Amino acid sequence: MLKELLWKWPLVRQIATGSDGTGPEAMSEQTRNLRPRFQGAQVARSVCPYCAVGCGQLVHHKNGRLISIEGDPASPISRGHLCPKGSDSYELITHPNRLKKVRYRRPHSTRWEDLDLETAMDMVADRVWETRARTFVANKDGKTLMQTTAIAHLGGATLDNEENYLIKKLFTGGLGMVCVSNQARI
Amino acid sequence: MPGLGTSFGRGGATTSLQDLSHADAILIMGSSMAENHPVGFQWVIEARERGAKIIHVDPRFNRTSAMSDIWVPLRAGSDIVFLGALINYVLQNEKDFREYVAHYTNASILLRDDFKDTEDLDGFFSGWDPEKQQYETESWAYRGARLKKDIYKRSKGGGHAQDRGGEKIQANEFEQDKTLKDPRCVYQVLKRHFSRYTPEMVERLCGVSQSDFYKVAETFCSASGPEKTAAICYAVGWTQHSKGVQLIRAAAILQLLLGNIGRPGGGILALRGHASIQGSTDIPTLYDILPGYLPMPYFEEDSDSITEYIQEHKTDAGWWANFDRYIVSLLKSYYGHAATAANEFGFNWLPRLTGDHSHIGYWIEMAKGNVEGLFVMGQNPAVGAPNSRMERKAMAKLKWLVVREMVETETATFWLDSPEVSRGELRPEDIETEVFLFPAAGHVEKEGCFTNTQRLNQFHEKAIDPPGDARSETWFMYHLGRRLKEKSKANPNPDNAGLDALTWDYTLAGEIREPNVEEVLQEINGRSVVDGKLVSGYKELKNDGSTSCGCWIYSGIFPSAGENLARKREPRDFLGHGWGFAWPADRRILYNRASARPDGAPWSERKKLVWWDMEKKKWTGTDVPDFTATKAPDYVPPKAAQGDDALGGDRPFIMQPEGMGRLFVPSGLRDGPLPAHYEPLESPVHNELYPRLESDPAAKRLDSPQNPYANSPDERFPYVLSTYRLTEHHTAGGMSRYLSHLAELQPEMFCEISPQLAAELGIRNRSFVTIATPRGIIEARALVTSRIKPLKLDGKTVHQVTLPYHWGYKGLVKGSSANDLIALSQEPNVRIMETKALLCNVLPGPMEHGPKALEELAQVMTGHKERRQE
Amino acid sequence: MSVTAFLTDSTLCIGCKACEVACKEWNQVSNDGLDWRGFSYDNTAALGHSTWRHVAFVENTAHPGQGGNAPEAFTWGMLSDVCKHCENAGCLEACPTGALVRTEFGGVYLQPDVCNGCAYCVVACPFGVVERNPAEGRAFKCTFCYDRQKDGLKPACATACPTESIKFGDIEDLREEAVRRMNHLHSAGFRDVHLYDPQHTSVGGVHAFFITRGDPRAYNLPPNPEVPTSYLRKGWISAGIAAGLMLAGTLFAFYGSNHE
Amino acid sequence: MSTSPRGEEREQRERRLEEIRRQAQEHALIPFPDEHENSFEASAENGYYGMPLLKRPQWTVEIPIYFFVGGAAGAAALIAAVGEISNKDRDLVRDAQWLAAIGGIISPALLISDLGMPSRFLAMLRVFKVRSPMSVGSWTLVAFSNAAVASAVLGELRRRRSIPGVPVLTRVSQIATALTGLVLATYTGVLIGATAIPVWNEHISSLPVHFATSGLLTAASILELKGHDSEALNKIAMMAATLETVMGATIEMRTTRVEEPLRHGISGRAMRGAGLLSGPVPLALRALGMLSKKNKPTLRRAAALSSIVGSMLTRWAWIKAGHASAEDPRVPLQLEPPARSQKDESLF
Repeated sequence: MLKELLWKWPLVRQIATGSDGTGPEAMSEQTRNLRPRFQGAQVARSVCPYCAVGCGQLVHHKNGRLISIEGDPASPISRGHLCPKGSDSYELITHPNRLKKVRYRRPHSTRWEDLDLETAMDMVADRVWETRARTFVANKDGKTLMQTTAIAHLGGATLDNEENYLIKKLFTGGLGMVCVSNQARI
Repeated sequence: MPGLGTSFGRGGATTSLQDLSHADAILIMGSSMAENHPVGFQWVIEARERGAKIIHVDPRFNRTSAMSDIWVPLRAGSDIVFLGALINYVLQNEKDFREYVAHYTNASILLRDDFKDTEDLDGFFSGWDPEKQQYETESWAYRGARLKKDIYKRSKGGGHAQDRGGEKIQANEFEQDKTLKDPRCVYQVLKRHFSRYTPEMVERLCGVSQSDFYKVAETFCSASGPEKTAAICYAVGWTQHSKGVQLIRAAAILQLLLGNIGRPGGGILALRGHASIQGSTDIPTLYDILPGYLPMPYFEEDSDSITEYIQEHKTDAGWWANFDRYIVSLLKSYYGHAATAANEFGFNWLPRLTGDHSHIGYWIEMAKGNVEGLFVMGQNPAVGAPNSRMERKAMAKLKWLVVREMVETETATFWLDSPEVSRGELRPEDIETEVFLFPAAGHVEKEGCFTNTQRLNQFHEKAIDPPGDARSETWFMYHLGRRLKEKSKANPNPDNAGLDALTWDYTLAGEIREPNVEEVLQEINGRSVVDGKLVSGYKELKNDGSTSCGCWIYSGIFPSAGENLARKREPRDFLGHGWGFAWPADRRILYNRASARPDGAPWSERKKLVWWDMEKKKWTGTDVPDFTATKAPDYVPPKAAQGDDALGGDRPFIMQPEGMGRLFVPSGLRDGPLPAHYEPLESPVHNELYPRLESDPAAKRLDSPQNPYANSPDERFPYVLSTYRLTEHHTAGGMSRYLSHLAELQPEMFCEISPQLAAELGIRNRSFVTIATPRGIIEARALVTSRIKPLKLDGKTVHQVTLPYHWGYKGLVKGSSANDLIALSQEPNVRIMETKALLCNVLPGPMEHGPKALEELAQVMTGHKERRQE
Repeated sequence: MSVTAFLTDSTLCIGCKACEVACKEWNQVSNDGLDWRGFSYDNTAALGHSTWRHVAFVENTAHPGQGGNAPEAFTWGMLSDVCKHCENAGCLEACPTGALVRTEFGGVYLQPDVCNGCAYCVVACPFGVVERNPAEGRAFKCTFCYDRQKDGLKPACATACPTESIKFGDIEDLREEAVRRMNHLHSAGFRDVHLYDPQHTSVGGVHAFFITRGDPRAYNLPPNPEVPTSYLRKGWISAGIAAGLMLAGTLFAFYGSNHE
Repeated sequence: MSTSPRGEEREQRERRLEEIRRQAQEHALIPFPDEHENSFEASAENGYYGMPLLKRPQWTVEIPIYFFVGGAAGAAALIAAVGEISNKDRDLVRDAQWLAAIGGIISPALLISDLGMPSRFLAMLRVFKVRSPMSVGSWTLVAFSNAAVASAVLGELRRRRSIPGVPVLTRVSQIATALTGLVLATYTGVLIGATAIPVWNEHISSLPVHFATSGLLTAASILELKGHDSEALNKIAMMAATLETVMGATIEMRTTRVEEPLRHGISGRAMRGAGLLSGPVPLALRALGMLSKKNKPTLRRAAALSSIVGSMLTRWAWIKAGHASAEDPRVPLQLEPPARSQKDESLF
């Protein structure tokens, strides 16, 4: 018992081993048990969201919390490497300035208000419906037009293909919106 | 990507990043690849370490130049002179890969007698209509090709739809001179066209010495032939010009002449800047195309019947003969059982285009108050779009704005803290716009696929739930659509027939009711309608409504239940087969039939990729053949053959009706069948090559009081302005300026200027400078560096000023947005803006803040601004 | 388990700073201030308590026709600096608490739970690497990703580095690799490359050596770093003399004043 | 959104930027913080943009005070022991003992104050490293403090009651205090000398002597100020001041680049002042005192006071010199000093 207690004092270990205090004898419990913090975490295989190189990422997570994100060595494109932006993906997801609530600005207002998500969705659906109903033109000169130019969409190059598919399908195929655009050109 | 699309058949990079390591020379131009695609650049370094020569042509000596063997600075906007001179060098010195050129390109095809080149018409091609300010392109057709109807009308739309070569003419009908001697053959026309692109012109217009030009020409051209290949990498440094498509065309011509397309270590790699920017044209959120590069129907010509629409866009020969299968399958996946042959599969529920509905196009309408509502998802036009001052002011005319983002971006708060508010141009109390800012999920909080720069689809798995009320776009779109469909059900109206018919049944999961993304991907992949079985590829698609497919080029990505190939992570080989899914059909190097000789044997052992296996009677190799696997090299199509069968066994460019790579583009482009040098819309010099013409006649300046231009040249704005990106930031900063570990690396807006210009203006390193163009005024810190060189153009010194464009008025690090300076303009084919070559002035000292900034700008405009001295 | 090292090769470095970010992300180090320095593209300026990898940028005059990989002209050097993990480490010797230890991989690891912030290691480092965080009082420096190494993983910086400018591996292999690389560069005509591996001084070699384009001094790498313990002998002799003098003086003062 | 440290940082930055902008408005030039004339470039001639290669010593002001207190306490213990053995002046021995004991109590307190919390001092006792002067010093200090307090308490006990063994114990503890005191008064010279700071390691052979002398001078002077006018103390002080004068002169005579901080700037001025106050000034005052019968005590007190201030300043000046030395990358990089004339030349 005493011996164990004494053994916790690195000086005792140092004297007992005749060492100089720079080696294992000076290591703390924490150091001896040190392991990468993603040990025991689950891994999701992901793709870097920045440029279009498409580097593989290994996303370590545990109990619904993100642990770390690093390059996937198996990727034939990136071979486990990431650039500074890709390397900062963990911060991208976890930084304190991320939005977590819907923010709403009334006409003529000088400030934001918080809004409940479902309410906000209802309001947006109302706006779309109202504007479309007023501006939709089904025919012009007896010819099919099926179009509204009063509602526009911008964005897509950082979205998933499936998301873009739904955007085009609903906005153009369903609502007749033609003003649909994103960053992509040539 | 009409530059690549019209030349080769598909609007995507022809090769993959890994394959760059097999190149013997790499020309990087219009891109700072090391900075903007650092991880992709490892393959360039690998090639370099294996002995390849890396050439970087760029106005700035940047981190890519630092890794290159040769760096050549040229004047921003003079790229076609340089590339034209390379083409001229190849042709004059007969450095072209003759066997390749003769068989695989349209060099031998004869042109019509009424085609007139820029050599004949002082810089114009035949067909220019000065009244309409556009080309009538009939005379560009091959001799002997029949024209399809309405060749002229069609040119009002966007260019993404024009990637199918030859929809206007029957390009499979032509006359040929295989000796390439006929003065009307493409080869000879090309030779004549580029003959004025001499090294002397390069010296005078680009500011590149003749010896440096020859160094590049010899290095690059000596790295091609049967034993060698060379690759070209470009990015928005080429595309964001008033002639961006023609720039890429010039590269395509060079690579075709040198025989570098479809071969390992060759090709043209378009380096794209966003995770799924390729995907967002493949499955577009663009106005002029539907998924898989099917054109959006136009009002009037496409108003009535699907039959006519198909007739117009399908070709007799080449892969686009299957056009009908793809559009019908798409309509089936949009409208499901409601789409029947009787109602033309719902074709008339699709809206018709009536003009330019692109970003810039509708934004101008917005500024006029003609747009009521706007959705912005993952884009930040308030600081990321050209003439962002005007962009921001236009948003104040909206009734409602929905922004979906991970952070509070400048776009979401234009009404609160934009420079216009501090300058007194906008008052929050006066702005009616209702703004909804929705928190968006990050990439690890949702699943889905990105298509990377080499057309590779990679699925990213979900790791954790998004925080708070953050949701994916899938969730947002689904639940918005659900609400709208409910509204429609409650108020029946024929206007809503398309919305009612839209299939919108996805399995929802979890507390937040997230739609199942793999079901969407399966819909994209396509199914047989009868039994719902997934199709194994686009060859199974039918034109009778028995199959559905959301994007034909992605078909095969999910060939059977549980087999999501985008999710596969078992690479079998160097090109990465087994890892993700590259469209089309998992081909990693496009047009790879060209990696074999016409007789099917590899050009060389060193450069073999795909070849004809005589015994097994099929194409084989290390890539999936981009060719009908059993079509023999000596196959000669019978007279009446249609579609792919109409192409011979030595025609690698299977999308094209003639099956050849196009040195000359007979249809599909609006500003000429061949690239020609025109000055940028704002230029410090006159166009010496074609003195009658300054800039691309077909490009749109969109001049207006809100979008004024400098003269060319202009004493008030004597310096060339170019913008660029830094490694440490991402585009307009929404994904980097808010992150401490990136913000600290480049914390402030700066401007790179040469020591010479600095001395001229009395600017010290690290001091503040003010930069003005007719559109706006900003401030930056001066980074004085010899990496920026003043250029001597015909005895005149031209200074270039270069600006990163990452900053804005929100985030951990704030600063002026370079995009305040950029003009709205439109390249004629894809309507991209010119950001890489404009004019500006630089004043020592910081900018005035508040309303005084605009006074200062007005003074610069009138030329009365006294230069502040140190 | 072998003794490991970094070989950081500036001829392959694209100055992307992925190493800086990957390090900070993995080790959860805070940012270093948001100040623009204007040292070419470098805004972190030096290694310190919150910067464990630092990419230095050295600019020379650019010449049209010559890229940075042209042997004739050295134009823009980028080099990722890091703790050298010296063979004879000043910080390690100086540390009074045993917070700094030599790991089984040969690196010098600073145990954050042990460090008491005496800051003696700060002045004991001949490379100016270790620094006390003034906000919370303890010293910090590169851990050589000891946690990752224990699991057989590469350090975060070497994992991220896109061009493998940062190589990590067995020290003997890397020393050979460095020599091979130097020979290759020399034969390719690069006369201005240097292998920075101070084995000739009391530091006795390092676990992080560098190939630089241009003089290492431009990157603030000292040509002759000395481990401060090399001065100890002189110091203690002097202390002995001092003590002797004190004793003698005092004795003299007391015993030499008998006449009182 | 929390604003605390990051928000403050940002605000601070904004303020600084505002200031830069304001100045830039006036001069169109940014005075860069700590800008050196050659800091615009990184080169083999200039190093890396003038950035320091070494880190500045980060000790708080408690450390030079500790050097001062520890030195005085160690020397006081020596005086006590020698006084005891020589059996001269009981009161002097007692006060010297207490001086050592009080120093032995204040010293760890000063160190703890630098470290931030008491538990951190305990970490010093985890290991014992002979090659670390800081470790040797910490253990010495612990031994010294215990011995000094013990000897002071035992000494009091001895004075009041006659308990068997106490006199012996007192004497033993006194000797132990004196021996550890010798180390305490000298190791600090080794401590800063055995570092990477050029100006310190350049002087490693003289630093312990310098600090020991200074400690002895301080101890004698404090005891004198307490009212002791023992001739022994005067002698000690005279010898120490003489040595200080010699060392001060030596420093003045050495003109290498490494020693610049000892002769230029704040540290140089402090060093010069410290040298005068602990060398020639007290020496002269004491000499005067020996000649003048009337003012002898006053002059001795004045000399003592000057010595104490000088000794304190000596420690501070050495630390300051270390700062200046660490900031000059030219020494570790072995570069030529910049040509002074370049200062006014334009950048271009």
